[in-house]
Amino acid sequence: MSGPAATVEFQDVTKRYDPGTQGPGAVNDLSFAVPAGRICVLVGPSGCGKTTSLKMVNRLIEPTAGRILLDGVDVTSRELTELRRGIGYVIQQVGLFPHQTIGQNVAVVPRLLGWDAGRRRERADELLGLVGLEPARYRDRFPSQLSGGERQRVGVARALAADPPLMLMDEPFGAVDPIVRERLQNEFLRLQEHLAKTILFVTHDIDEAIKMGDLVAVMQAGGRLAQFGPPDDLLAHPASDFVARFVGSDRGLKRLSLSRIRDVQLQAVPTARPGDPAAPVRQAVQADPFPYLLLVDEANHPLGWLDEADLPADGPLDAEEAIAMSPLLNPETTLKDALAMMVEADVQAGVVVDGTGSLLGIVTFESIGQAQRAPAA
Amino acid sequence: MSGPAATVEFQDVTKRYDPGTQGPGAVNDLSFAVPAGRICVLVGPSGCGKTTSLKMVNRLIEPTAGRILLDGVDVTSRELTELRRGIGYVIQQVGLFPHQTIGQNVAVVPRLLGWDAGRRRERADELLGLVGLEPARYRDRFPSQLSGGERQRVGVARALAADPPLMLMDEPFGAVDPIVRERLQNEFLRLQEHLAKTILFVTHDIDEAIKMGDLVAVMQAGGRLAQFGPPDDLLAHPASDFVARFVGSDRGLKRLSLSRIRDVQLQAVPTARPGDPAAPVRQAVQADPFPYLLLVDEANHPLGWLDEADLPADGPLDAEEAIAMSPLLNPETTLKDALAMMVEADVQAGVVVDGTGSLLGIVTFESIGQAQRAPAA
Amino acid sequence: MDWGWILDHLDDLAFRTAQHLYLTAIALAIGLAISFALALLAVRRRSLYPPIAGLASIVFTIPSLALFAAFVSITGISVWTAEIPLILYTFVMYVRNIVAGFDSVPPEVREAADGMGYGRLARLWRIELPLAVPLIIAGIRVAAVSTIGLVTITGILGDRFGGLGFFIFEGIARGYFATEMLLGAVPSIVLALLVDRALVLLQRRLTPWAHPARPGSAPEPAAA
Amino acid sequence: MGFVSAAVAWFADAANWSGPGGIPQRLLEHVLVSGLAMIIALAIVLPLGLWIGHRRRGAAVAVGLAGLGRAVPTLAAIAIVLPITAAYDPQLGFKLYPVVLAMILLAAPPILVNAYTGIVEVDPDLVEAARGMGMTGPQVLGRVELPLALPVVIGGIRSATVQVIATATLGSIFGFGGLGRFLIDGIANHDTGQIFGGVVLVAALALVAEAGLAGLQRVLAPARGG
Amino acid sequence: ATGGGSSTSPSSSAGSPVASSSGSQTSSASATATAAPPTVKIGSAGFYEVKIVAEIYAEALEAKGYKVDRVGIGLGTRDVTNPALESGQIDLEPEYIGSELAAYDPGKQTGDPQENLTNLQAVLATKGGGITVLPFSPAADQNAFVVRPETASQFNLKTLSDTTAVQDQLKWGLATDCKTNPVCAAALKSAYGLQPKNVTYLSACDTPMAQALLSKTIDVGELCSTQPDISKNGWTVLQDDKQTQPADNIAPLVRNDLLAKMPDQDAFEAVLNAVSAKLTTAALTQLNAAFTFDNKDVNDIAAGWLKDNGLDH
Ligand SMILES: Nc1ncnc2c1ncn2[C@@H]1O[C@H](COP(=O)(O)OP(=O)(O)OP(=O)(O)O)[C@@H](O)[C@H]1O
Ligand SMILES: Nc1ncnc2c1ncn2[C@@H]1O[C@H](COP(=O)(O)OP(=O)(O)OP(=O)(O)O)[C@@H](O)[C@H]1O
Ligand SMILES: [Mg+2]
Ligand SMILES: [Mg+2]
Repeated sequence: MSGPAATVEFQDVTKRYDPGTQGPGAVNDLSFAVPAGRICVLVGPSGCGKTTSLKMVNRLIEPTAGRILLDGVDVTSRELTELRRGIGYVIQQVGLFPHQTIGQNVAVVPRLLGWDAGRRRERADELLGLVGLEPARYRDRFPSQLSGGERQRVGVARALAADPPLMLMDEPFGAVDPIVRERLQNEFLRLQEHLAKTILFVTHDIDEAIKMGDLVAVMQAGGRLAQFGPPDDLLAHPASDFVARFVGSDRGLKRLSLSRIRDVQLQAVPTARPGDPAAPVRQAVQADPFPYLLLVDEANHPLGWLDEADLPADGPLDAEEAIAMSPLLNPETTLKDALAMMVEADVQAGVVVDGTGSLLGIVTFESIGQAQRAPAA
Repeated sequence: MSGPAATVEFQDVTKRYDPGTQGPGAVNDLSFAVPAGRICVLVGPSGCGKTTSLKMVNRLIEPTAGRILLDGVDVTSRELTELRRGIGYVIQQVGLFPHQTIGQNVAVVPRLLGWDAGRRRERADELLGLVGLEPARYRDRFPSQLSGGERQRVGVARALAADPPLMLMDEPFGAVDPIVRERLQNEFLRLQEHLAKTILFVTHDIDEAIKMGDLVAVMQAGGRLAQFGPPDDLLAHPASDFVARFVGSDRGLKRLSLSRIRDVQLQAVPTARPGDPAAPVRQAVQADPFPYLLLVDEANHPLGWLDEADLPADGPLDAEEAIAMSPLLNPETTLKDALAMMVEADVQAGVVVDGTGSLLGIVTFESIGQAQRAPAA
Repeated sequence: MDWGWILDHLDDLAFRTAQHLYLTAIALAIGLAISFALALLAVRRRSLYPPIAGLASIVFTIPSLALFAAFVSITGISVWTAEIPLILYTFVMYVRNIVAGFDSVPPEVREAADGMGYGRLARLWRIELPLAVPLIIAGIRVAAVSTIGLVTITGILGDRFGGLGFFIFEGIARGYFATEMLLGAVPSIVLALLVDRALVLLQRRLTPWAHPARPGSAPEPAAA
Repeated sequence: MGFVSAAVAWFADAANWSGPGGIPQRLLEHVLVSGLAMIIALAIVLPLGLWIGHRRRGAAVAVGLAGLGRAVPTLAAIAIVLPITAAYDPQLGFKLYPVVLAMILLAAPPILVNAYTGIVEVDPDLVEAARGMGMTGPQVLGRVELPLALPVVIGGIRSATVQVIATATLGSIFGFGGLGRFLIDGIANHDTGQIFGGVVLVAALALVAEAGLAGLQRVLAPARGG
Repeated sequence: ATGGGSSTSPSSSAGSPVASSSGSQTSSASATATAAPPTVKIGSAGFYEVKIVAEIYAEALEAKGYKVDRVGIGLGTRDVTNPALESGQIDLEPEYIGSELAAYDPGKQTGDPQENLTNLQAVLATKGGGITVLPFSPAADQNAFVVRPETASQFNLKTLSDTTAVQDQLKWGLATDCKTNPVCAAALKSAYGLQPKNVTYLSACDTPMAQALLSKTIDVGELCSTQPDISKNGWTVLQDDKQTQPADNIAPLVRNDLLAKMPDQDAFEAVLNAVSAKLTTAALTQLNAAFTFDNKDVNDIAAGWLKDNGLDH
């Protein structure tokens, strides 16, 4: 059900709520462009103008200067209600209509567009399913009968109803607790893989920005754009002290969460099986820079480490001697989690296995650090 | 101005809002003890019974079963208002009285205790200063004229007014943005160093819990205690799957934020000064397991690394050859930040200097990992 | 109490009750229509609210006795002599509540409606009006109870008016004949309470969302 | 607008300003009766409303009482009470008690309902903060709930006052003095000036009382800043 | 029941003994003329005595086959009834000729009923297209100043003149319109030198006045001579020894245009005159007593009187 997606471009957009004053406005000279199908996150401290910027797109607020282009067309040249009906809008306070059932809430824009009742209902059910709410159970309830997390989902479903090429989402997961929020984030990212909408997403949480955004616009007080780019850029090269502080002193670690083991060049490691003769093995290990040997079984499943120094002079290798296994990683593990596990287990290398548990290689602190140098995928 | 501090003990405390039902209550069989002068954080997902537990201490809610002891005395045996006046209380929504000035708000409990106006005013000014609000500027304002962060500080000042031996704080920093929250947290920790109150602190943010708590009680749905102990314990040995998930997959890294460089055994590193003859130096480096040499100036300030392999056969050492400096750490840097910087800079060791910039030693990934094995300070 | 007398006058009671309801209903309906227009005006142009509300409250300070008397000389023995003052008195109760009703619409709901492309009129009728219903009905309740009381005073205009108030006036004329005065007063009280109750039920019908069939909220479903 | 000039003439006539039936005396009578009724109503009903609000319980009682009070037609209240009180006290029982009682009945519902809702609608977090700091019930009511509910509470008193002042005129049908006299006598004498003059006096008194209470409200509820 | 059936009613109350405006007319004798006589719209002031009289005229007319609409019975004060009659909202209304004359031409009224009628007819001839005052009935209802017997004996009162000396020791109940009514304040002052200080103003001839006298709120009350409370309570009527109160006999006022439309004008007037002739002051007092003491309904009282006087067919 991947629908259309639009490009959005801010061109020198300025908003001054009090046009009399000459001081800095709520938003100042904002310029950036979002390609079709991408999530662009606006992030910054409270009052920096995120919401104002967002609302200028669907013209709930009119800019004082500058233009906003949707698929190259200035939004001010479009008919107001028609423009808005073509843009999905999720607001922080969710803003469900309390007097309408969930089904009616989701079908608001289709109704405005004149769809017939049957089609509206079908669409509402489809969307409820999409956001993980069983239609039969939820369709006829009122918003007051839902939990905070459920309401957020309905808000997203409602914005998606007319399959708009652009979605505006203002802190859509702001009102729920961290555990529910994490789940909603993951669900939404999974959804977006199919939908491939263009999304402008506002948050004040830098972690959420990094997690959700293909592009991140960091704004600072006075609605100034402090930096614009992919999350990895922000973390790797904060453009200013403000951005550096905003992304946090642990930005190196945050960056690691953007890459996965599969993005790293795995190192080979000398392996052997229990019962293999020790002598040739020792030679191989000594030739290798890594001072350990990995014991594997017939299926190439790792069993444990043997220290180069502890290898018996001769005779078969014994699985009993192996050092307890360090944590197993897989290609989908984020580098941050990998690092955490390695630190936790106090090992110098993480063993990477595939879905069947077969050895793929190892990662070391060095290889994780090096991955940071190359731009993340 | 360190006042008295009390011990708090929950003994098999259960609260059932609907006493008719036999199902699990809002809080179930909660038992733990907090020594005097410590911060104990109650943390858990929404609705798990944190607020309920807190309110049973000052008897805004009466337990269905079990006892809560304050300095060994059952709270139910104390006169209600007298009990409450002796317990500082900060609620999530701050709850300043909008019809009273900041000064009056802070002096509420002293007034209830019958202090005269002069003493109340003096105390209010003292407390405002304590929480970083200039009394002359803030005393006569009304709460609506303060920013969210300022209001939170007033809330804390108000709870401290009668120098209570116990403070209850229900998400005291919940309503402000992350940047302000971080500042408030730090200020509060600094304050607590002097005050040494006993504090029960509720949050749903595990990071805040780890940062603020001497002890952390992780609660799960149904008001059950999932784990109780120092933050490091929780991170190192989550008692259950629930706790492990709740503290997060990166708990290894979180744990690192609990320790600082000063807690780690620093490694010595071979050093030399520019102009030193190369030959004896090379010998020293080769004897050392670490394959680099650190160039320092006369004041022992690090200048840069020289690779063992690149050392000139002979002649004086040249500062020009040194590899760009890896980040400088100091004894107060948390291990998490140190790790982040090392990963970021792609180095194998961090250089630790003291306040004057003189070399103290180095930390490596291994030494950071090892620090985790020993209980954090 | 003279029960026999009451039994003899049940038909009159029925007639006067119907008349009472009729006089009340006209005043309430016309008052509501006019007040609604005034309230909308006030909601759209905030600057008009103080004068509208102020005028309505000044009208409210005019004693009913005088207002009925004043309209006798203008509208004679027509039903409007009774209705116009009754209608004027409803304004103050209606306008305030209708405006409060529109004000009670949460700003985020209004914003969501705008953001989804509702036109002004559509937003008014489909979103704001339904949400204002509880307070509008609260206004109707106050106006209804108050009008039912005032209708009794229209008895001063003669036997053609008064509804149940007729009995009160006639009872007074008979030398404070308690039975008849109570035959006017008690049904009038009951009528007011019943109408009030009926409006509460009407509100429940019109605003099912405010009374969740299942209180509380359902547990979160497992992630899909 | 004949009635305006008639009223002006009526006000201009010095004879209307003196003696037992003069404007000052009628005004005083009206103020006294309205004031008396308001004071008694306040004394009975205000504490009840505040208490019910404070306990956050008994809303049904408050609403029910208020509904009943509103539903009783003032005219009937006066007429039913009059023969009873007049039998006990020929003077006050005839001219004063019935009006005062009916006005109490009229004033009670708005005072009760507003006192109750005003208190109930105080942010429960603030109430809890107050309790958590060790305020006793009366302290919570007096120092937190009442000051915050004051605009609503006084709003009820204002509305009651206006209604009482306007409706006390009905008492003149039954021989009570007050400003209603001008209406009743004016109607009997076909004296438009007197009727309209009476209306102006009643309305002015109501508006002055309302303005006074609004002022009181401002004094009692000081600025909360911006 | 009441005389309330009218166009304000949402529905005519089934089974009500009173026909609502149009309708359930029971014509007995069929005085069939060339054209059907027009419906007679009857009205009256709100005072019960005159309501009963109006109802008597109405039922008498119905008994003779006329169509009657009680549109204006119990209208209220002359403020309403006079314009209503002049504008044709009602056609027929019983009135007290002295007071009615005073309402149009204050000060003209006298103690002589014939003189009052002549003067009233002169005034009304030009009002509202012409109004005829039919012959007055012997029934008169004068203002009467009444005291309780113990007051009478205490101050030895028999006439109004007796009160002059003790006027300040008495509590007076006077009509609300007394101050401007020439036969009240002015007459009392000029004829008797009465300028009472302690006055309660109430509607004259009405229950509150009687109640006030009964409960001793007042000592002297301005009642009506036909008010049954007087005899019932054994009160003393002070003699109007200086003849200040006008002769207030009852007479029907009829619009000329109605009379003109009557196929047989004389027959119509005869019906009314027959009633007027039989009405006496004593009869009025009895009718009033039936209303205030026996709590009978206006139409029942009227029907009873017509029957007793043989005018019901
Ligand atoms: N309607 C308005 N009139 C005047 N000033 C406004 C208005 N709306 C917002 N502002 C001001 O404009 C600035 C930007 O506001 P905006 O709501 O866009 O911030 P934000 O980044 O969304 O903040 P938050 O994270 O708190 O939602 C703020 O200083 C705010 O006070
Ligand atoms: N007054 C009450 N009556 C009935 N149930 C209540 C009441 N207060 C709380 N509960 C229920 O008790 C449980 C625990 O509530 P509590 O407020 O203690 O949770 P919490 O951990 O503080 O949550 P949060 O993080 O959302 O503040 C919840 O299920 C809640 O719905
Ligand atoms: Mg915002
Ligand atoms: Mg809580």
